[in-house]
Amino acid sequence: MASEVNIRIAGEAGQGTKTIGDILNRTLVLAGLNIFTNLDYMSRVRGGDNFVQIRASETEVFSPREEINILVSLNPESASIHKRFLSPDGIFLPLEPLSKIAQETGGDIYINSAAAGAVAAALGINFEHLEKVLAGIFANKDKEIIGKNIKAARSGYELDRTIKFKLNASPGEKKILLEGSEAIALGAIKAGVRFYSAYPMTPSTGILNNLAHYARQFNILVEQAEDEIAAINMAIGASFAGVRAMTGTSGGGFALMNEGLSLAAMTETPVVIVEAQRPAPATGFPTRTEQGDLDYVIHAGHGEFARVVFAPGSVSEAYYLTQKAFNLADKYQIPVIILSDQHLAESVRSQIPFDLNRVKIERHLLSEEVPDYKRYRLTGSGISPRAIPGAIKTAIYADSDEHDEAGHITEEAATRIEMVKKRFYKKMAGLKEEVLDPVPYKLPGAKILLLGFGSTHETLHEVCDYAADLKAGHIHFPQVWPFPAEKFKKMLFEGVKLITVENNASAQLAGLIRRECGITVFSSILRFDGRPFSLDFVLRELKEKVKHA
Amino acid sequence: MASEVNIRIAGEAGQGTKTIGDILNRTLVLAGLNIFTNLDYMSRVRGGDNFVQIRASETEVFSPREEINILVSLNPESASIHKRFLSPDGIFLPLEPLSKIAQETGGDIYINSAAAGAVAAALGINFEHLEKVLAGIFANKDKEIIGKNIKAARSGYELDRTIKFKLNASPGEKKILLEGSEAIALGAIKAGVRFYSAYPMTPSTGILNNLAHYARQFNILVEQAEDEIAAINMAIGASFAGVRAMTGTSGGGFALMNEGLSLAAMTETPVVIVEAQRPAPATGFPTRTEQGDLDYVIHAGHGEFARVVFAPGSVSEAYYLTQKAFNLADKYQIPVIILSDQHLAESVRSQIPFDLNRVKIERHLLSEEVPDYKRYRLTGSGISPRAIPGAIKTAIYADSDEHDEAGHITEEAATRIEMVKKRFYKKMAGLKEEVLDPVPYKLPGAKILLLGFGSTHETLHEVCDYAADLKAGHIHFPQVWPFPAEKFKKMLFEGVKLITVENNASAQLAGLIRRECGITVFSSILRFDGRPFSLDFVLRELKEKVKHA
Amino acid sequence: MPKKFGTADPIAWCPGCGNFGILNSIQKALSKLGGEPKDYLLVSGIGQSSKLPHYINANCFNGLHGRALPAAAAAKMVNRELTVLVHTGDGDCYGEGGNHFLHNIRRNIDLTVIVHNNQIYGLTKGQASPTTDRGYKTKVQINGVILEPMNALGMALSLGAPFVARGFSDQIEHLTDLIVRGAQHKGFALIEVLQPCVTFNKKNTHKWYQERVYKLEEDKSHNPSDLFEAWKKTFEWGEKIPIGVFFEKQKPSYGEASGLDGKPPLFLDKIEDISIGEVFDSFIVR
Amino acid sequence: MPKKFGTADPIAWCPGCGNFGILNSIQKALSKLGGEPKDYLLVSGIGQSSKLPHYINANCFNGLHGRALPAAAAAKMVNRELTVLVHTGDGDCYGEGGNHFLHNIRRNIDLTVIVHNNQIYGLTKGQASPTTDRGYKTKVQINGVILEPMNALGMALSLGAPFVARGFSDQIEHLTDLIVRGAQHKGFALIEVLQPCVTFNKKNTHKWYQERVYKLEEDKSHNPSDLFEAWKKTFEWGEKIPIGVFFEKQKPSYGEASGLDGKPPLFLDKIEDISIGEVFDSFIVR
Ligand SMILES: Cc1ncc(C[n+]2csc(CCOP(=O)(O)OP(=O)(O)O)c2C)c(N)n1
Ligand SMILES: Cc1ncc(C[n+]2csc(CCOP(=O)(O)OP(=O)(O)O)c2C)c(N)n1
Ligand code: SF4
Ligand code: SF4
Ligand SMILES: [Mg+2]
Ligand SMILES: [Mg+2]
Repeated sequence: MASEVNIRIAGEAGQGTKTIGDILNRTLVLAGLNIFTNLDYMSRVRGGDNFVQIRASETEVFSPREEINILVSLNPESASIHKRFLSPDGIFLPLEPLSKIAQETGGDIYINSAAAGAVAAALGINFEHLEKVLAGIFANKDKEIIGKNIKAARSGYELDRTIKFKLNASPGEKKILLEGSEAIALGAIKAGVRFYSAYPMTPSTGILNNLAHYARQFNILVEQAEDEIAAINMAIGASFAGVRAMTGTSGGGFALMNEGLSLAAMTETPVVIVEAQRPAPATGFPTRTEQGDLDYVIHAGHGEFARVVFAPGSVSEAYYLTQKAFNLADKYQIPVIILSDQHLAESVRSQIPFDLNRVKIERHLLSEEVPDYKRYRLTGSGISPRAIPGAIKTAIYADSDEHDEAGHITEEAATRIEMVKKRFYKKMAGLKEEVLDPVPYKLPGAKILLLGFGSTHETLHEVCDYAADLKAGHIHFPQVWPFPAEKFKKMLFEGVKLITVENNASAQLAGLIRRECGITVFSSILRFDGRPFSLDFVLRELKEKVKHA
Repeated sequence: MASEVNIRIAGEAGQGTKTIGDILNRTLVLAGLNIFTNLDYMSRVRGGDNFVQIRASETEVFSPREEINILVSLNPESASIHKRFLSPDGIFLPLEPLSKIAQETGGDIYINSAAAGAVAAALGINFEHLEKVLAGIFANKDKEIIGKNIKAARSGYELDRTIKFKLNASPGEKKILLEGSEAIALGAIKAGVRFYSAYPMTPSTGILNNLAHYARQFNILVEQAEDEIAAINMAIGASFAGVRAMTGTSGGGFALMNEGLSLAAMTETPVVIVEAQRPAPATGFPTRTEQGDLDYVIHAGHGEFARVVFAPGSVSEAYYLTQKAFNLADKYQIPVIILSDQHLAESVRSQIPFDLNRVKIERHLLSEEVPDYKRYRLTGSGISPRAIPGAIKTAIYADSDEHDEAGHITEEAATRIEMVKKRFYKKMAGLKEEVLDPVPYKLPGAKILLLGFGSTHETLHEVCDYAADLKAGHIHFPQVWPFPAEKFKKMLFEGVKLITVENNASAQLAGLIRRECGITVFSSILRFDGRPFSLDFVLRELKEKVKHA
Repeated sequence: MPKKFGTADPIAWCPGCGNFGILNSIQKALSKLGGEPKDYLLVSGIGQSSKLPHYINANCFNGLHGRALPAAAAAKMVNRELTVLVHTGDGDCYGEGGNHFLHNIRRNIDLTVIVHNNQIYGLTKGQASPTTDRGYKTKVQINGVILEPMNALGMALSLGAPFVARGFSDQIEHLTDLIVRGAQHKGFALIEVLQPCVTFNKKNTHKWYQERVYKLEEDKSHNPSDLFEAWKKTFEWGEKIPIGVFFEKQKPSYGEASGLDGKPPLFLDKIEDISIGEVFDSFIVR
Repeated sequence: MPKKFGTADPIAWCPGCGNFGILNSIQKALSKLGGEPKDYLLVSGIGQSSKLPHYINANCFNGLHGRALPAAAAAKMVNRELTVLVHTGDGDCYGEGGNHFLHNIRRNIDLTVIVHNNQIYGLTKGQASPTTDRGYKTKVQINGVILEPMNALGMALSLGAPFVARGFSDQIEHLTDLIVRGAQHKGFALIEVLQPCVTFNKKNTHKWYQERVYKLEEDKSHNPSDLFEAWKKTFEWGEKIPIGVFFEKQKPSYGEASGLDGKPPLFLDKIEDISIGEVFDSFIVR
C-alpha cells in the first residue's frame, strides 16, 4: 500500500501529548498528507501513561496501526512501555534533547513545539508548514510566546535533519480535521437544537463542551443537569414545550436515563440521545472504547415502543445522522439514539469538507388550530398531530400513564390496544419503510463479508483494501434499529462467509442478525480490552479465521 | 371438563371486593373445592370499577375464564360493565338485597359477608364452612363483630337457597392459598434474606409488605429506600457487607436500577432483584399485567456480564426459584433477576403445601483466612473466593472501575481481558452447565407446542388439557437466561409447530429463541391490553392459528 | 367553580380527600391570575396529587414519578410565555424527586411548585413518605417511622429559595392567595400544602390540621423578609403549625441571570436555515 | 505516615492536590481511633476524591458515581462492627448523589461522611459542581456559574444532621481531629473539607482558602449546640470562611432507633436452617 508513517507521542497526563498531536495533525495535513489520529489515555488528570498516535500517509488512512515508526516519549516510563512497538527502522525521540531545547527557550512548556519540530524533520516536512500551524494554534497568545514556540520547533527540527521517512505529499485540496464529538455537536446545531442538557461523562463530554462553546452564537440553551435523570427529563420537557432537544451520556448515564427513554416513547415526545460507549460494566474504563451497549440501547426502557438507533461509522456520518435523528424524532415523535463510542468521539482523520446542507429540516409540527384537537389522535400512520403548548388555543395533555386520544388517563383494554398499535406497531412499520441502507464495500466477488456497526466502519473499509487476497468485502450498518433485515438479506449471495467485527465480548451484532434475519454468521472477530481495532488486529484475526475455515 | 363455576365480584375500589374474594376463596377450599382467583383493579384508591374473579372447580384449575356464572355487583356501574359476560344460566346478585341485610345487621361493612353468603348458597356450600372462615378472618376483631358478620352471611345465604351450581367437593386434603408475592417473600425468608430495600411500586409492593410483616420474626431488615437507585445500591452494600440481600420493583423502578445491576456484576456482589412487570412504557397501567420486559431484563445494564433471569410459572415455582436465586447469586457472585408480573404476583390458586426444605442454602463464602487473599483472584471457574469485610484480617477492595485481582483500579489491557473472561465468559459457561430444564407437558404425540415463560405457564398447561383435539403440548421456561438452548432443542421433534404465547406485543420469547437457537417459531399468540390470558382467549387464538396453518 | 379552567375528565380521588380543596384553590387562582388555558402549563409526576392537572383545562405534562421538576424547568426555559405550575406529592417531590427539588431551588427558575403534602404515599396505598410523622405505623413501617420527618421548607431556605410558603387544603381562600402570590413571584415559589389523606393517613386528619394551623399573616411578630426567623418557623410542628408565607425575597431568576428573559422564547426561533459554514470553516486546516 | 493504614497502590492525583492533605488526615485519624484495617470500611463513589480508599489499607467499596451513601448505609446496617467512612466529592455527594445525601441525613446512620469539596468536577476535567462559586467560568459554564452555590451544611442542619463540620485539607491536625470526632459521634457525621483542585479550580486555591479560613473553636461566640446560630454560620462564605464543628448534638442513631444496635450484627446470623413451617401453616385453609 501507500507509504505511511506511524507516530506515537507518549507521556503523562498533563504533559501535553495532545497538544503535540494537534500541532502535528495540522502540520501534516497542511503539508498535503493524510492523517488518522487516535487517543489512548487514562482516567486521571496528571501522571500515568497516555499517548496520541498519528498515522500519516500519502493516501487516505482510516484506522490505527500497531507498529510505530516514530516514538516521542515525554517520560522514561512511557519509553519502556512503548518501545517494543517500534519498527526495526523506527526512531525513538527521548525527552532529554527536547527538554534541553525547551529550557533554553524559556521552560518546559516549549517541549511540545520542539517535539513537533523533531518529528516534522524526520518526515521531511517543510518547516514553514509547522511555523504556520504554530502561529495559528497560539494566535490568542502574545507575539513573544508564538515566537518562542516557533524557535523551539526550529531547534527541534534542527536536532537531526536526516529525513528518515520521506512521504510524498499532494497539497492543494482543503481538508478538515474534526472528531466525532464535534461532528455530532455541529450536526445538532445545524439541525436546530435549542436545548441540550447533560451531566458530564466521558466520552460524551466533548459534545457538551462543544455545544457550550457555540451556545451563544447559535442561541442554544446548554444546561448541566444535576444528574442524568434530570438531563433526559429536561430534554423531554423542553421538547414538549416546543424546541429540538438532545441529551448525551455514556453507558452508566444512559442506564439512569432508561426510565426517561420510556417516558419519551409514552408521551410521544421527540428526543435525541447520544450514547457514547466506553468499556463497562459500571465505571469500567472511563476513557477507553467499546461497543458493548448495542443490545442494551435497542432494548433499554421498560415496555415496548418504537425507537431508532443510529450507529455512525465515521465523523461525516455522525454529522449527517445527527441531523436525521432530529428529523425522525420529530416525524415519529419518538426517542432516537445515536450510538457512538470513545474511538469515534475522539479520533480525527483528515477529509474533504462535508456537504453542509444535505439534510433538510422537517419538523412535522401542527402549524395552525384544528377543530377538536387531540394530542394522541388515532391515525393510520400512528402519528398524531403534534402542537406546542401555548401555540394553539386548545389545552394539550401529555401523559405517562396509558391514555386516551385526548391524553387523559384510561384503564380501558380497547384503548390500550389501539395505543400500543399506534406507538409500537404502526410507528415501527413506518420506520422500517425508511430504514437506512446498509453500506456495502467491495461486495462483488467477495468471499468474506466483514459486518460492523459504528466506529469499526472505516477500519473495515481499509481492511478490505489490505485483504484483497482474501477477497474481503464489508457491510456497515449505520442504522441498527429497526434493523434493515430485508435490505441486508438482499445484499447477500451464495457462498459468502459472514464475519462480524465488534468491539465487544459477546458478538452482539451477530446475535441481532440471527434474531432479525434468521442468519447465523460464520464467525466474529471481537476485541474487548478497551482499545480500538487496529488495521493489523483485524487482518491478523481474519487470516486466522480463514485458515481454520 | 370438570364441573366449575366462575364468580366475579365487581365494585368500586374501597367497597371490599377483595375481602369478599378472600372469604369465598377460603370457604370454597374449605368445602373441598379448587379455586383460581385473580384480581382486576384500577390505579385508584376509591371508586372506579374493579373485580375479583374466582373460578371454583371440582378439579384443579389454573387460569381465568371469560364467561361468568355468578356476578356480584356492588354498584350499578359495574353491573352494566360486567353483565354482558354472564352465561345464559348465570346469576346476577345486585347490591340492593345485600345492602339491606347489611343495614339490618349494623351497616354497609357487612355487605361483604352477606355477599359471600349469597354466593355460597348458590353453590350449595355448607354454611358451616363459611362460618368457620369468617370466624378465622375476623379473629382479631371482637366477638360482636364476628357474630354480626356471621349473621349477615347467614342472611345472604338465606336470600335464595336454590342451588344453581352444584359442585361436588372432595374435602380432606389440606390446601394452601398463596399469591406470587407471598411465595417470593417466603422463599426469600427461607433463603435467609437479611436485608430487603425497596421503593413501593405496584405490583411488587406485596413483597415489601410481606417481608415487613415477617421482619421481626425472622430478623430481617426491611428498609424503604428514598428511590430505586438507593434500593439497589443499598442491597449491594448490604450484600457486600455480608448478608443475603434483595430488592424488588416493577419496570419503571427497574429502569432506575440498571446502573446498579451493572455495579453488582462489576464488583461481583450477589444480589437478587425481583422485577414484577406491569404494562408500560412509562407509568402505563400501574395495576395490570404484562410480560413486556423479557428482552429488557436480559440486556439491562451497560456492559457485558453474567446474570441469571428466572421466570417462575407458578406460585410454588416462585417459592423454589427465589431460594435458588440466592444460591446462584452467591455461588457466581452475580445479580439474579426474578421476573414476575401482576398476574403471578396477585393471583391465588388452591394447592397442596410445598416441600418447604427442598432447596438447601449454599453460601459459598470463604470461612477462614487464606494466605495472600485477593478479592478478584483469577480462577478456572471465574469465581473468586469471597470474604466478608471484617471477617478476615485482610482488607477487601471492591471496585466499580476495571480492577486487578486485588481490586485496585487498573488500565491494563491484559488484565481487562482476563477480567471480562472471568466475569462474563467463565461465569456464563458455568451457569449454562446448570441451567434449569424447560418444563414439558404432553410432549409425546404433540402437533403443536405452546411455548411460554413466567405467569402463562399454568394457563398453557390447562390449555393443553382443553385442546387435546389439537394435540397441543407445552414447554415452559422457568429460566430464560442463560437460555436453555441445547436442552430445548433436544426436546423438539420433526413436524411439531411452535407457538409462543406471550403477554406482550412483540413476541419477545420468539425473538429470543430465534437468536439463541436459530429456530423461527411458527406463530405467536400475543395479548397486550393489560389483562392476563384466559383459558378461552388462548384456545380461541390457537384454533385460529391452526385454521390458517 | 370557574368554568374556564374546569375540565370534563372524571376525578379519581377518594371522597373527602384534601386534594379537592387544592383543585378548588388552583382553579380559583388561575381565574384570578387571568389569561387562557393555553397560557398555563401544569406539570406533575405520579401520585394522587399528580393527577390534578387532568382535572383542569390547561396544558398538562404528567410525567414520571419524581420527575416533574426537571420537565417543568426545561419547559419554562424554552417557552417562558407559559406560566408553569408543578403539582407534586410529598413522595414525588421529596422522595423520588429529592435531587431535582434540591437543584431546582438553586436554579431558581420561575415555577410555582405546589407540594400536596399528605404525609403519606397515597396512590401506592399507605407507605410512609419523607414527611410522615415519627412513630406513625404503616404496613411497611410496622414499628412506626423512625426517620426524621423532612423539613422541606427549612431545606429550601438553606438552598436560597426566594418564596417559601405553606397552605392548608381546607383553607381555600388562603391557599388561593398563596398560589396567586407564588405564581406572581418571579422565581422558584414553593408552596407546601397540608392535604389530609382520609384513607391512609389516620393521624394527620382534617381535624388534626384544623386544630393546629395558624396564619403567619396574623402573627404580628412574623416578618417574611427575615430569613433566619423564617427558618426557625419551619421547625414549628406539633401543637401549632404555621401556614402562610414563611419567606419572600426577590432575587434574579434563572431567566434573568441567564439572559433568556431578554430574548424571544427559544421555541419561536426559526431553525430552518441555520448557516454553519463559518464554523466548519474554522475546522479547515490552513 | 502510620504504616498500618498505608497501602501500596500508587496515587493518581495531581501533585499539589488538596486530596493529599485529606489522605494524610484520614490515615492519622484511623491510627488515633485505633483498631485494625479490617475494622474499617471506606466507601466511595466516583471522582478524584473517591479514589482515596484505594490508598488506605482498610476495606474498600468503591461504587458508582453518586451512590456511595446508600451502599455505605446498608453496609453499616448489617455489619455494625465496621466503622464506616464515606469519601465523596462535591459532585458525587451533592450533585449526582443529592437524594441520598438528603435522606441519609434523615436516617441518621452511624457514618462519617467526608466530602472533598474542591468546588469543581475534577475527574471529568473541570465542569462546575453544585458548590462552584457564582461567576466562575468553565468550558461548560462559559458565561460563568449562575446557580446559587449549594449550602450543604445549612441543608444538613435543616434535615436534622447531628454532627456538621468543615475542615481544610491544608490543616491536617485540625482535620484529623474533626475526623476522629466525627467517627466517634454516633450518627451521621458530615465533614465537608475545603480541598484545592490545583488543576481545574483556579479561583479557590490553597492560598485563597488559607487567607480566609478561621477556626470556630477559636471563635468565643460560637456554641456548637446552638442550632440556629450554627445555621447562620453556614452562610458565611467570602472574606471569612469558618472551619471546625458547626453543630453537634447527640440524638438516637438509626441503629438505636431501629433496635439493630441491641442485637448481634445481622451478618452473623445463621441462616442455614430457617424454620418456615409455622408461617406456611398460616396459609393452610382450615
Ligand atoms: C419509578 C417509580 N417508582 C415508584 C412508583 C410508584 N408510585 C407511584 S405514586 C407513588 C408515591 C406517591 O406518593 P406521593 O408523591 O406522596 O403522592 P400521593 O399519592 O400521596 O398524592 C409511588 C411510590 C412509580 N410510579 N414510579
Ligand atoms: C452515572 C455517571 N455519571 C457521570 C460520571 C462521570 N463522572 C465521574 S466523576 C464525576 C464528577 C466528579 O466530581 P466530584 O464528585 O466533585 O469529584 P472530584 O473529581 O472533583 O473529586 C463525573 C461527572 C460517572 N462516572 N457516572
Ligand atoms: S388515597 Fe388519600 S390522597 Fe389518595 S385520593 Fe384517597 S384520600 Fe386522597
Ligand atoms: S484534577 Fe484537581 S482534584 Fe483531581 S487530582 Fe488534580 S488537583 Fe486533585
Ligand atoms: Mg403523598
Ligand atoms: Mg469535586
